[in-house]
Amino acid sequence: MNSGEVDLRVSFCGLTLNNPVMPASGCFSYGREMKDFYDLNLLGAVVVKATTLAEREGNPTPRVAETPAGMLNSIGLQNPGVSRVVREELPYLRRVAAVPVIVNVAGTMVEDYVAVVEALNHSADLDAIELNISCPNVKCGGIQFGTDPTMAADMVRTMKCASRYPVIVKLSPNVTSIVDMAQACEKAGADAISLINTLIGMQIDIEKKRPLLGNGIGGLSGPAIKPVALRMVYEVAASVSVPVIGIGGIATGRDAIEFLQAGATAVQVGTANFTDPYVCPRIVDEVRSWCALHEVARVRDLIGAANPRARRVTDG
Amino acid sequence: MNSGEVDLRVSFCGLTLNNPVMPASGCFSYGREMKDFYDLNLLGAVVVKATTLAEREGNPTPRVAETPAGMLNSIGLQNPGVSRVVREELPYLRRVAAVPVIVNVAGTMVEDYVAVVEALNHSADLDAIELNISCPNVKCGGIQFGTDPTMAADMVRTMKCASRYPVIVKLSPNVTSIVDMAQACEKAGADAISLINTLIGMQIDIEKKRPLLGNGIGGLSGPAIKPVALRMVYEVAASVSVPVIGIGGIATGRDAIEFLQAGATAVQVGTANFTDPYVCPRIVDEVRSWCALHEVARVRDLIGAANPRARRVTDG
Amino acid sequence: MPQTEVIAQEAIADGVYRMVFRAPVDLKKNGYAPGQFWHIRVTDSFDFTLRRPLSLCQADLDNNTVTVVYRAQGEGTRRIAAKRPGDALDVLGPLGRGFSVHDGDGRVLLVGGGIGVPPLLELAHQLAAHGIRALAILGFQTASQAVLLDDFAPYAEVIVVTDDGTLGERGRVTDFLQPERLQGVVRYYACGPTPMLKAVKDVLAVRGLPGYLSLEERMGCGIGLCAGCVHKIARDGVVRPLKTCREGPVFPAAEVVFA
Amino acid sequence: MPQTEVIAQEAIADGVYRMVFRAPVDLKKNGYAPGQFWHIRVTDSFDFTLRRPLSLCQADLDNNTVTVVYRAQGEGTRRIAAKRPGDALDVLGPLGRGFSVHDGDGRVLLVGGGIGVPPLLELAHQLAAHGIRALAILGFQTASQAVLLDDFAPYAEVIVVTDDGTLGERGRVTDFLQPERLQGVVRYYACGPTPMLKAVKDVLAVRGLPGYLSLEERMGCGIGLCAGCVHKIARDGVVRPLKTCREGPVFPAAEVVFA
Ligand SMILES: Cc1cc2nc3c(=O)[nH]c(=O)nc-3n(C[C@H](O)[C@H](O)[C@H](O)COP(=O)(O)OP(=O)(O)OC[C@H]3O[C@@H](n4cnc5c(N)ncnc54)[C@H](O)[C@@H]3O)c2cc1C
Ligand SMILES: Cc1cc2nc3c(=O)[nH]c(=O)nc-3n(C[C@H](O)[C@H](O)[C@H](O)COP(=O)(O)OP(=O)(O)OC[C@H]3O[C@@H](n4cnc5c(N)ncnc54)[C@H](O)[C@@H]3O)c2cc1C
Ligand SMILES: Cc1cc2nc3c(=O)[nH]c(=O)nc-3n(C[C@H](O)[C@H](O)[C@H](O)COP(=O)(O)O)c2cc1C
Ligand SMILES: Cc1cc2nc3c(=O)[nH]c(=O)nc-3n(C[C@H](O)[C@H](O)[C@H](O)COP(=O)(O)O)c2cc1C
Ligand code: FES
Ligand code: FES
Repeated sequence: MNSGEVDLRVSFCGLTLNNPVMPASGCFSYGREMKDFYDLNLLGAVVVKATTLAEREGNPTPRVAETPAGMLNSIGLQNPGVSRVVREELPYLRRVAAVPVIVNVAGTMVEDYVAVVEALNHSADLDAIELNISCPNVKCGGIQFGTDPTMAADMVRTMKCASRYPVIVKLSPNVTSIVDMAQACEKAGADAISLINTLIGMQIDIEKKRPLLGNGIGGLSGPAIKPVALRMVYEVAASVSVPVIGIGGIATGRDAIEFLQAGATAVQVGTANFTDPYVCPRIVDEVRSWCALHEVARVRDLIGAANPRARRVTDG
Repeated sequence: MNSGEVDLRVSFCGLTLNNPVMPASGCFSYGREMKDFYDLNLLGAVVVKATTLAEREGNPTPRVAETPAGMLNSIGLQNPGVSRVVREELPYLRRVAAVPVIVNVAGTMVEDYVAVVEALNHSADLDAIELNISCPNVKCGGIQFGTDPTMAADMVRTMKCASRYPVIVKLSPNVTSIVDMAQACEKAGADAISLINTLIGMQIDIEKKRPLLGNGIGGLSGPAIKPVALRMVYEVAASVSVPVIGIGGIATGRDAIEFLQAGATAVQVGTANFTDPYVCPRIVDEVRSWCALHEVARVRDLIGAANPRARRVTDG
Repeated sequence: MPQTEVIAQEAIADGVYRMVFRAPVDLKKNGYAPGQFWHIRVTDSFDFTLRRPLSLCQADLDNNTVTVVYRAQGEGTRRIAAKRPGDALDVLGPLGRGFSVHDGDGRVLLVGGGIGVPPLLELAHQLAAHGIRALAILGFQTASQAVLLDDFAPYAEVIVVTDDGTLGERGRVTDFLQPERLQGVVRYYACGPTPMLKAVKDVLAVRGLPGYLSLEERMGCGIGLCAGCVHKIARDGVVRPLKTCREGPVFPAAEVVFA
Repeated sequence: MPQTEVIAQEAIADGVYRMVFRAPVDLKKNGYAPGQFWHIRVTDSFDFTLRRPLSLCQADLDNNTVTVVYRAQGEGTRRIAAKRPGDALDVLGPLGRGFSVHDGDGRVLLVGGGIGVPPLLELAHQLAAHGIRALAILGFQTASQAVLLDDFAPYAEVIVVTDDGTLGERGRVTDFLQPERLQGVVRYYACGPTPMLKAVKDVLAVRGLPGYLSLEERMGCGIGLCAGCVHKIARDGVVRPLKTCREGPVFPAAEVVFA
């Protein structure tokens, strides 16, 4: 098969993506920088940095550390606040990229989340929200919602009422049962589930005898966590009927195909953008070539191929 | 300081170790193979493979897979059963190594664990048991004990009654709150806490469109998980008063020192033995040199040095 | 000490390399057997957690060097293939139990499939040294994958088989196990993919021919620590998963239980 | 395209290397400034997730090559130091905002500490090209760590300072900022460890001297994606954590807020 013949489109939440690859929240800023590296229309969609109601300064530095095949971050949701995002960032992104835009939403209390979503309702420059109930880097922050199925469900219900855009719920892996979390969110009306956010980790500066990150703990991401992410995607895809978006350690086309076969309808790429800013379009190319070589005419036929219990979810 | 002057001894559960480094359960078999590589007396202690009541065949192959800076295993507790372990393995190990021996105990139901411990009571060839309530590779197995604080506590209480040896409880990282687990075990009488066992993970063979491991899922170990392990050790050391043994991704002296500074009284080394069979004595040497260079006269002075809330636990 | 060094490295077929390294032990003193393997560390960091098992293909006692022939398929073997003469190499071995040569055998059969062919070369060499005649049926997918044919020639009568007929006979090795070809053969030795081993065992068991199979299981440690590499073996009346890295990789065919 | 290649690599002091590589862009067309940095990928796999930022030390427009001088301290820089001429190198850059040269300045001060010295070399060169005289106070821990002194000589009056007095003056760079030395100096440029930058800023702020500081924060992406590298900057009446990889690493000293 010629690689030009492969149909890479996937769809979820009423959105159709030209391909299943998008940058993950917090690893792409708002697109201003990446557009100097490649045409953003090569992406399936774009997920922007977590947006909170008010501007946030984030955590003290150091905020990043390298770990074996991974990294820790403790950015702590630094962002300009939703009104500047709506005014300055989203319109700009719309101008430079004609692909779906997903806004990651974060906060401390339910009311914060509602206020952010209401502000986003007034913008036409996005296509879905991704509810971040899983950031490990905010002290009394969203993390509780992300570890308790009942709280998560309440939050999702409230968000579904508040938002005029589809609601993707992004899960934390730092739980005993990811399936309980996913099912609670689905029942509460989530339009899709994305996972995983970072694992909580730490590094110690043994010369200074203290944690290396300014915040003490941070979120672990990168290839190191891929096996954990893949297992969770596999389990969740087998337990919910809404589309699942796979995230965690994806750096190559083969990685992306693993997640699709596990049951993900699309994938997000985070840390790998830091290692190689060109990684997203390269993954698209690699997926396309693999499909051509293996005579897979439509990438959506791969969804759940290795997961018999998974519903092969794609709107198309 | 001369490195010969560094006092490497640590103690817990009434045992004194010549140094804080021991191989982790399942990564050292029963010592027969390793003694061809180095003198086992160079180790602080030895932890042997999980022992169950009856002989176990384990899971179908493939049972191991490599992941970025880590590996997955789904051995599934293959072992010859406690009676052969007591008859053939432990006496042999005692003969070749004059260091404390810790037997990892596993099972499916509480009664199994009790029976194993009772069989071990009749042996003089061990010094402590490590209660494995955290193996992800046995289907209806110990894992439930490892994710529910109440069940874990019941199990620990029963074991403490049954065992004439000190009981170290080994925790699973696949939980929402590792601190809840550790505190429940401490309250129930655990003499020490060791952590972490493996994270649950998966890899997919995209050509065959199915999970690579025969068992589907497996346990993730190796340097990849070090940040997660270190964070959990840090949190647990700050929340319990019993000694903590750090495990997860340790491969160098610097890694071991990170865990000591986080609050671990000793460390276990698993996967790194596969990469380099000489790793344990090398870590001992590296810890010794680092201490000498940094004028640390007693390695136990490092315990908890980076964790102000940790009790610096060592019997000595 | 496992630290040794690469002496030579060359591509000998499409994606297939021959690497010579200094043996990490004194081969003469230590001894070794065909079918044993070397466990090779990929890099000197701990990023590649698992070593790669590669079989002994040739041993040079005069120079105390070893040859392995391997396919660079995944990330690890590709890194090994990138090593150059003079580069350090961390090798454990020789490990496991290899093929036994039985003095007094008249004629034996070697069956190799793909990258299972190289381990049979040292065996062919030792058989010849013991005055045992060997028929080697060597199968490859296609001509560009065929390796070591000239090396076998001095020690064995060789039948080459390719799936697509681009070299030698067309077919599978098992198509060439007819009784007339195996006249006088008293034993066989096989190395290759599991389906081939199973087929060879099935065909030759019917004839009552004893033999050895070299099994290929994914290995964790390679030295008996992890129980990752087991295969079901029927021995002394019980079937048990035995560690192929210690008790194998070569087993008497009659003992090997296939699912 | 970021893929380029190493031209030269040599150790120039204890653990300190000078690496020359082909610029990943046309330096003449693209432009560049002293104080900008290159973001270098450690290996071609994703095991090292983060690149390493190294400052421009010298640019050779004729050959379109770049020199960086760096200390191989951790695992990543040690791997970079192991690269040999001809090896591929994945480099992003030149990145960030560098030092501004102000035409019309008469005499300026350069303050460098340790591995903060190299980035000042290209600056010294450009200052000289603009006819601006420079006094360079270059501090090192000890003689064996001192680098590039001969390279500075054509462009600046150099005072060398070592902590232990094994070379030049004994002491810290801040011990040599007396008014009599700084006669005619209208601006300063500093690069080095954070405590040094803070001390230099404190001393020279008192004299009302404007200057630039090159900050060193741990970086994730190096290109503005992650907000990992921020430092508090007072600008337009507000203090905000700005990305040092995009808005810096060089900032007007007056804007830099130290904790
Ligand atoms: C006893 C023994 C002897 C062998 N001898 C040879 C030989 O002489 N020449 C040769 O080309 N190959 C040989 N193999 C197979 C060889 O070990 C694998 O091809 C190699 O390990 C694959 O590594 P990779 O980095 O290319 O693949 P990766 O996919 O990166 O490997 C990932 C993991 O899977 C394991 N793995 C992948 N494929 C295999 C396989 N087919 N068999 C066993 N483990 C695998 C690797 O060892 C590693 O642990 C032998 C295998 C065994 C068990
Ligand atoms: C803008 C900028 C320019 C620099 N220019 C130079 C230069 O010209 N010469 C030079 O020797 N050094 C320079 N440094 C410092 C250099 O980047 C670090 O020494 C190097 O990244 C350390 O990597 P490693 O592999 O040795 O250490 P590791 O400990 O393996 O690094 C782990 C992680 O920590 C980061 N890190 C560790 N130490 C530092 C540090 N001191 N500063 C920033 N990040 C660090 C690494 O980048 C990596 O992300 C510069 C730093 C910055 C921010
Ligand atoms: C620097 C950094 C910042 C991040 N910021 C956010 C964020 O704002 N919101 C969010 O939901 N996830 C955030 N994440 C998590 C990623 O979106 C992603 O879920 C995680 O990193 C795992 O994917 P990866 O392994 O591909 O990086 C961040 C990750 C990193 C590394
Ligand atoms: C092959 C293998 C077998 C293991 N078997 C056991 C076991 O029997 N009992 C147990 O408690 N942990 C077992 N573990 C877990 C290790 O003891 C250790 O907790 C884990 O691997 C993390 O440490 P590491 O990263 O140093 O490997 C096993 C790990 C591996 C890799
Ligand atoms: S590979 Fe570990 S026991 Fe065989
Ligand atoms: S390093 Fe990522 S924003 Fe500066």
